[in-house]
Amino acid sequence: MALTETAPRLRSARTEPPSGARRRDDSRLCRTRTQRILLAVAFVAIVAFPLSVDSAFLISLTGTIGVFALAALGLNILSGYAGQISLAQSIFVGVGAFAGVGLGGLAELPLLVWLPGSFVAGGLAAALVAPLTLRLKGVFQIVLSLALIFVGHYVFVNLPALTGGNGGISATPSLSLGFIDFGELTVAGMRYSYEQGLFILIWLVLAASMIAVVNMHRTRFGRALVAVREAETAAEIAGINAARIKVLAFILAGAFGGLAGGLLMAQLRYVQAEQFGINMGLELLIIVVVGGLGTTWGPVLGAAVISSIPVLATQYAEYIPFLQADFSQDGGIGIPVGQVGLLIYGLALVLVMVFEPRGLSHLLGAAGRSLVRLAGRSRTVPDPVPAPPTRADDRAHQGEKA
Amino acid sequence: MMLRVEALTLSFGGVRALNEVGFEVREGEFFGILGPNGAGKTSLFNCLSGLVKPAGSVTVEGTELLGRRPHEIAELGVARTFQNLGLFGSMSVTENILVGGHRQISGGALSAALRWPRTFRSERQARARADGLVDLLGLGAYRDATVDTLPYGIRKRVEIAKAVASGPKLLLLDEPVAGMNHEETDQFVDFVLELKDRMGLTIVMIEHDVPMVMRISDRILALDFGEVIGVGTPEEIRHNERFISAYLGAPTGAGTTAEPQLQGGTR
Amino acid sequence: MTNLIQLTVSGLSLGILYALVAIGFAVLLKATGHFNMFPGALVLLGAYLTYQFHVLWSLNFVLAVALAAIVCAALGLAGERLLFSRLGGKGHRSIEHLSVLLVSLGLISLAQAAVVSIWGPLNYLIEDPWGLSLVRLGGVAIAVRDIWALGLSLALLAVFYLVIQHTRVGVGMRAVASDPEAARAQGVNPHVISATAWAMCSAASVLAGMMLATEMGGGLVPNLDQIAFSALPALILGGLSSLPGCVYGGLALGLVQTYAAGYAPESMGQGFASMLPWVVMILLLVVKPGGFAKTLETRKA
Amino acid sequence: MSEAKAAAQPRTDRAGTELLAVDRLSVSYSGGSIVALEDVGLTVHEGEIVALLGVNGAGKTTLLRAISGLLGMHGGTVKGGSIRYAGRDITGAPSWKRVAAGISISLEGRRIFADLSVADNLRAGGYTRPRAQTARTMEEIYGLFPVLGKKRELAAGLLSGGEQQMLAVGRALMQGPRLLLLDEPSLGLAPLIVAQIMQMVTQINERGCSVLLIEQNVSTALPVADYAYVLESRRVAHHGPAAALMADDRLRDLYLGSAGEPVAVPREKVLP
Amino acid sequence: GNTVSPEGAANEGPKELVSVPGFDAATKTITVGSMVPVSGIWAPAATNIVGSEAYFHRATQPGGPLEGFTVKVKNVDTEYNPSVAVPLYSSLKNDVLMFTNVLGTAINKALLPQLKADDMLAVPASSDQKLLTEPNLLPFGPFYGIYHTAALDYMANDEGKKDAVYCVLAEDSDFGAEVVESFEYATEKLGLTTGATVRYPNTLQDFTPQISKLKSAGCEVVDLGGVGAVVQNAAVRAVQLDFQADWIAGNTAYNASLATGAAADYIKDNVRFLVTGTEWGDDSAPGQVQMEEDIAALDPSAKPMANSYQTGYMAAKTTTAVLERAIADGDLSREHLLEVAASLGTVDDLGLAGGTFTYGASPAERRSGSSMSIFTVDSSSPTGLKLKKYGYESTVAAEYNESVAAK
Ligand SMILES: Nc1ncnc2c1ncn2[C@@H]1O[C@H](COP(=O)(O)OP(=O)(O)OP(=O)(O)O)[C@@H](O)[C@H]1O
Ligand SMILES: Nc1ncnc2c1ncn2[C@@H]1O[C@H](COP(=O)(O)OP(=O)(O)OP(=O)(O)O)[C@@H](O)[C@H]1O
Ligand SMILES: [Mg+2]
Ligand SMILES: [Mg+2]
Repeated sequence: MALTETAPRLRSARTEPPSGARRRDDSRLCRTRTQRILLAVAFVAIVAFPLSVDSAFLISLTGTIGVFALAALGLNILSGYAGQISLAQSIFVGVGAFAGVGLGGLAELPLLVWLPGSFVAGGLAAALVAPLTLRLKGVFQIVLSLALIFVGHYVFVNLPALTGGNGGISATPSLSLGFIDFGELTVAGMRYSYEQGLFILIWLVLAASMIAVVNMHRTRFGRALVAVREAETAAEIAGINAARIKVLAFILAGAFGGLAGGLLMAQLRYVQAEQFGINMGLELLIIVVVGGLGTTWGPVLGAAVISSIPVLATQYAEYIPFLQADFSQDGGIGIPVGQVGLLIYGLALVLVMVFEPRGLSHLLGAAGRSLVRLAGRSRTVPDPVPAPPTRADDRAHQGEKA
Repeated sequence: MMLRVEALTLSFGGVRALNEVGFEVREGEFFGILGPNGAGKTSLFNCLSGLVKPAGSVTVEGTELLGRRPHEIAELGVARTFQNLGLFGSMSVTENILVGGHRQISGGALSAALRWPRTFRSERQARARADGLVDLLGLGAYRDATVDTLPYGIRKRVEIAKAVASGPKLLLLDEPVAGMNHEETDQFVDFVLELKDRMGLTIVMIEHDVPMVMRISDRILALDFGEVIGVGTPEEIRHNERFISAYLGAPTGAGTTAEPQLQGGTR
Repeated sequence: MTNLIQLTVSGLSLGILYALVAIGFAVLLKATGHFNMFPGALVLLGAYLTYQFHVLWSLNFVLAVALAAIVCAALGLAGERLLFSRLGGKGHRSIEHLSVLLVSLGLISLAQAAVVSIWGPLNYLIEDPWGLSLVRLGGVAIAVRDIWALGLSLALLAVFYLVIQHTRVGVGMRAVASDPEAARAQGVNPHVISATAWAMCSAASVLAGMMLATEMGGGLVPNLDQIAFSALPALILGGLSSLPGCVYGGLALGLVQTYAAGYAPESMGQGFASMLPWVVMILLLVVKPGGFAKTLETRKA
Repeated sequence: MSEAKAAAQPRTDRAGTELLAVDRLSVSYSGGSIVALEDVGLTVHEGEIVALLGVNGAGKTTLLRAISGLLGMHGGTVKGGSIRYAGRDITGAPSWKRVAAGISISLEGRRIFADLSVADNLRAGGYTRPRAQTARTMEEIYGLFPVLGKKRELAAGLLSGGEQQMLAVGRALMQGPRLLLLDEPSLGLAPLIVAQIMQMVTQINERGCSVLLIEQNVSTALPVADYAYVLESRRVAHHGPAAALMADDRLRDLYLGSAGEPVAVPREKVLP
Repeated sequence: GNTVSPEGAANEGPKELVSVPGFDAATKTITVGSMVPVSGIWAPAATNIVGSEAYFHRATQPGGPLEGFTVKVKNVDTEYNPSVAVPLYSSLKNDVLMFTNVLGTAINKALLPQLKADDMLAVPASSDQKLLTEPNLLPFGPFYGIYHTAALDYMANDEGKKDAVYCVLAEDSDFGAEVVESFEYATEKLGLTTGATVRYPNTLQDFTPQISKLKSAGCEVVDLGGVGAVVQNAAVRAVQLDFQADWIAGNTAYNASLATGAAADYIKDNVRFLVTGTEWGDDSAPGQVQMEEDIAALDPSAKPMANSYQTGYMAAKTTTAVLERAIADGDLSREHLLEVAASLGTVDDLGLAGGTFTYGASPAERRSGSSMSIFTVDSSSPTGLKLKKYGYESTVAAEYNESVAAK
């Protein structure tokens, strides 16, 4: 009786691959040629999209989506990969935004200074608070993150020179890199508006960040993060410095949050402490979860859905039944349009968590794969995303598990 | 001397889990640990791997371990398995083994983000090593399977592969064959002996399967109530009165079969 | 001196409401092992339902509150059966926690939306029986509503304490929280446990919501659920799942906040008083990461 | 031994009335994609100790989950067949009703309540009984496993692996069961304690409790059992009186690992 | 005509208007945007939509300044959240001619950079003094400081409290800061004795500490700079602590439940509300009667409301004044709307918004009137507010108006 036969019907679908064509290399960015082509197409699309759509609304919305995706990308490192729940990502977005105000707005420094400045500021702020969260778990961590929001808000409103206090502050940062200015971009004779140029900047930054995060996730650092999440003691025994890894995850999350804050500031050209409160913190966490915890595309998909719903609902209220576009005190039965965002957040969360806790990313991946299968390709398609946390089929041996 | 433990004492609020424990393990040795439940065997391993803070001294090839954090001890080439498994449930078998090989891979977050060639070369090498281990342990069919979905016996093998992947010089195994049947136990013995030879490992193993321990150990440490009640060759331990009464509950005849005497003990 | 006593009274009456809300969390944490924010929604809905029953349908006040508590318990139980109980077993334990947290936050969103859709965004008064009646002791004036708040809360707590310590339900709750399957294997009926837990949680939350919606409490506003967040330091100060701990935590929180508002100098900056409890909590967590609860050591291997 | 290879239907020439009767039971996991049991039949008579044997993954734990009503917690469902207990059909009954009716379970992998004290673990074990009765049983268990008595206020998660296993068995006894289901109670226990537990099994059996004992370690289970079933890839492959199974050379070869004949491990010469 | 412009432009209809975004020349339909917080704690203020629609209805009726045109108002819900408002603005900006009724200081500030970039004109429903001279904004009515300086003047001179101790209780916000600034100005000008300046976080419900401070400072008149349910919450604690003082509060602090609660007696006796215009059903202000008619014509069941309808009504009237001029000029381009806004002259407030607003020839010359009305709560009045004095003209307020505008 060979060892491999001890679990007879368990994995009937999986057969031992022929020894030549085995094992995929997860550390590669693109595993197939198709993926490489798609990546190239994505970059072209980022540059071509703003010009091909004439709607200021769409540009503004997709810009916002990009910014939120970037902040969520950071949070995903912390919550998705490292398993640390934080509602306070908004604070680091705020830090980045106000750093951007200071560097890009007040000091009028160039893009190459203020945007990295936002990144660094977010990371520094995170480094400052990271040691606090190290020893905490579960509920304590959640509540601590809430505390950070309140303390952060206090700090923001009491630094009026930089933040404008409660009233907020306007800033018009430069989007120029010297040789190109995203604020007044001209490509092949076509002139881009400020918003269109900013869109390109946002999405290029997002794409670069995603690639960096994918690279990290698929190698030693990323594995260590997940290992610490799954079983901290076991990870330490394997030689992983859990404290260091967690602090690093926190700093990265903060830094990407800060980067997003800088871009948000450039987009709105006005920021206010109130914006970076619990609502944004929650929205970001919801984005990460609805998109798919610990997945590459989750933050983007989540942001695309979650950040656009309230705006779209208002925009198209008149076409949606049961919605009250106008408010007057007894305007008949209907849900005030502004409540739709809340309603949909609630519903989206509830639905995703109950039916597909692995998020949209997984749903889309599954749909995509079955499409490809339908198209008649017999070759197995590799998972487009790193394996998300799957169901624990057997929690039997958990007792005192490390 | 690979491992030297001296006057190791560990208490939990007045209760001494380990009391003045001392022993030595020579390089290349297969060292067994036997003792009743609650004798302090797992606690001893916890001391060796830095999970608790005992008094005394533990040195590996002359380097003091006490006071070091678990990951630092791992860096020194000490690897262990857990009695109740320490696997990363949502990761695949290969990834688990790669985590095990953490200390042999270079590169941090930044170099990975920037796709530093050296980092990725090291990654590829680690993957090749992991593949070798997968094959060695007959885990080929489960290479990319999520660990949580595997039967208990397979998981135990992954646990061992993970520990070995770090390329240790000292390997600590905590009840590696519990829950395996006789046949699997035999396979395990074969495998672990071969691994020891090939990698030049020193192995310390806790196990309640007395015949198996007697069969493969060069020397055995017997613990009871946190105290050493005997160290010696299997033959010596087999005839150690304190061990016999503490562990088997009755004086044994020459045979010492796996079958324990059915009359109740007095412990 | 009078001022100090007055502030103390005011801090205690605020604190006991924090304690009630924290207890709602703690009971669920004890019984399910998950941190569930839904009590925040029950605070909100409890107050509005009381308004509906008492003011709009002219029911007796006590009856209205009791009815609100029953409806809220039913809502909580429905949430548990339809949603929360289905979130288990879907992955790593920490993901389960996150699921419950987020779904409950999602439900708070839904509750908020529902309240504004049903009752509108204006401020109302629930026409509580206490109004502005006061008891004056020397220079100190104590609102009758505050006395009732304190008394009712303590009575409720005593009942909870008895239930948890002296009936099997207490052990059952902790067993279910620790390992749901093993608890079933002991014959624990999880439905009985969750029904008890939600009934207790709802009683505490609705009482808190009602007290907040009285005129002395600030009136009926659609963001009453915010108290759920404000009460969290109480939960942490008190050590998560111990009921007396919640009371100490709640009272401490109320006092810290009120004293800070009363005595902190202007130079401490805007919003100092409302931020201070969080700082106190952070400091505590740094010193004692498990809160003031008797901490159970955990074994690593 | 021909009767051992007979059809999966158990014989009826055993002493005592039927307490538990599993009939043509089929179970699957993950919405039917994994079949774990097919047409399994098994009976436990009043006053019997029945051993259930089988290699890793044979389906022993699954059968126990089906009997105790815990399949649902693992995404498993009964696809066919029935389970009768004390004359009543309990196939679809919730677990708490089964426990209340006298079925007590010690789960695979201990599953003690790690953050409850040892005493509270035992109290939870006696959940369905009045307090007065459980107090006595608790003292008996402390007598049986003195180490638990000494650590009654300690959090159960701090016990050693073996001590936890004792607690798990003790907790199952708190119920005062009529039918005791034990899933690998000897896992991680020193030989002495294994012997003690086996002795305890016979003792409570003598007091009238029937036992269904799952064991990997055949040599410990068969000596105390009256009757035994062997599961092999989802089905009952053999069954018969325990003594007869022990005497069967071929079975002994397969499950007792009598000889140390090494089995080839597939391996390539690749070294880490 | 309702609008008096310097040129006295006659109502002769458009000359050769061409279609631009937000204007369809074929159907003569004008689309304007409106951004209000329909949800959240600011939602009660969003009822000003009703007032706005009522005025546009009148303006497009025969004889109205926009006769022959149709005005469509696109209302969107900002949730009082800049991150929501900015994309919504972008979604509207290519479909609307201008914005009427952008509610909330924060939203106006958030939109300002965008408005500038797009040459868009907006009428803010916010009385923040910082918005006064922005070329892309066209405010109406007095700013918050005027309300509070007028109130202090009234208390000192009309109610004879010259020797009382004056204190201010203001929320921790820009709004609160404006109130404190005006309080300091007015008390100095009037030579009043001041006690304490007390702040509170705007989510506060238990005012015991604040009231204690006011009480121990011996305050006799308290200037309350807050919004929402603050009066209720402060009053119950004042009663509890037996703090007898006179309070003055602005329009932002009024809500309908004040007249009915247990603290209603205290509020009725002690609190004066400063609001522009007059009480519901009163004809002191010509605009009030007209507005009530207009609202009833649109929605007979509309509930009487204090303050918010007239805000919407005036926003629409101000918008109409711009449109009327631009139509007369035959140019509805954004640039031209901005030009018109910069030199609008005056707009008559019909007695609803503190007097005629003078826009002058450039944004720097903008001055609102400073005519205030003083109210007390009274449950017998339909809106809960009863008029105590209509059209109080404060010299200090007028001076303050000048001094702020001069800055
Ligand atoms: N929750 C589950 N989901 C899917 N498959 C499962 C689940 N639990 C068990 N299985 C599968 O069902 C089969 C029978 O498993 P079971 O646990 O009953 O075996 P067992 O005989 O108890 O093995 P062991 O001796 O290892 O405990 C195995 O192939 C196992 O992988
Ligand atoms: N953190 C702790 N607090 C209190 N007691 C502890 C703690 N950790 C271990 N112990 C006790 O120390 C003793 C030794 O435990 P240990 O786990 O080392 O035993 P073991 O020899 O491995 O036993 P087994 O064979 O049952 O696994 C046990 O009695 C256990 O209860
Ligand atoms: Mg052990
Ligand atoms: Mg099993």
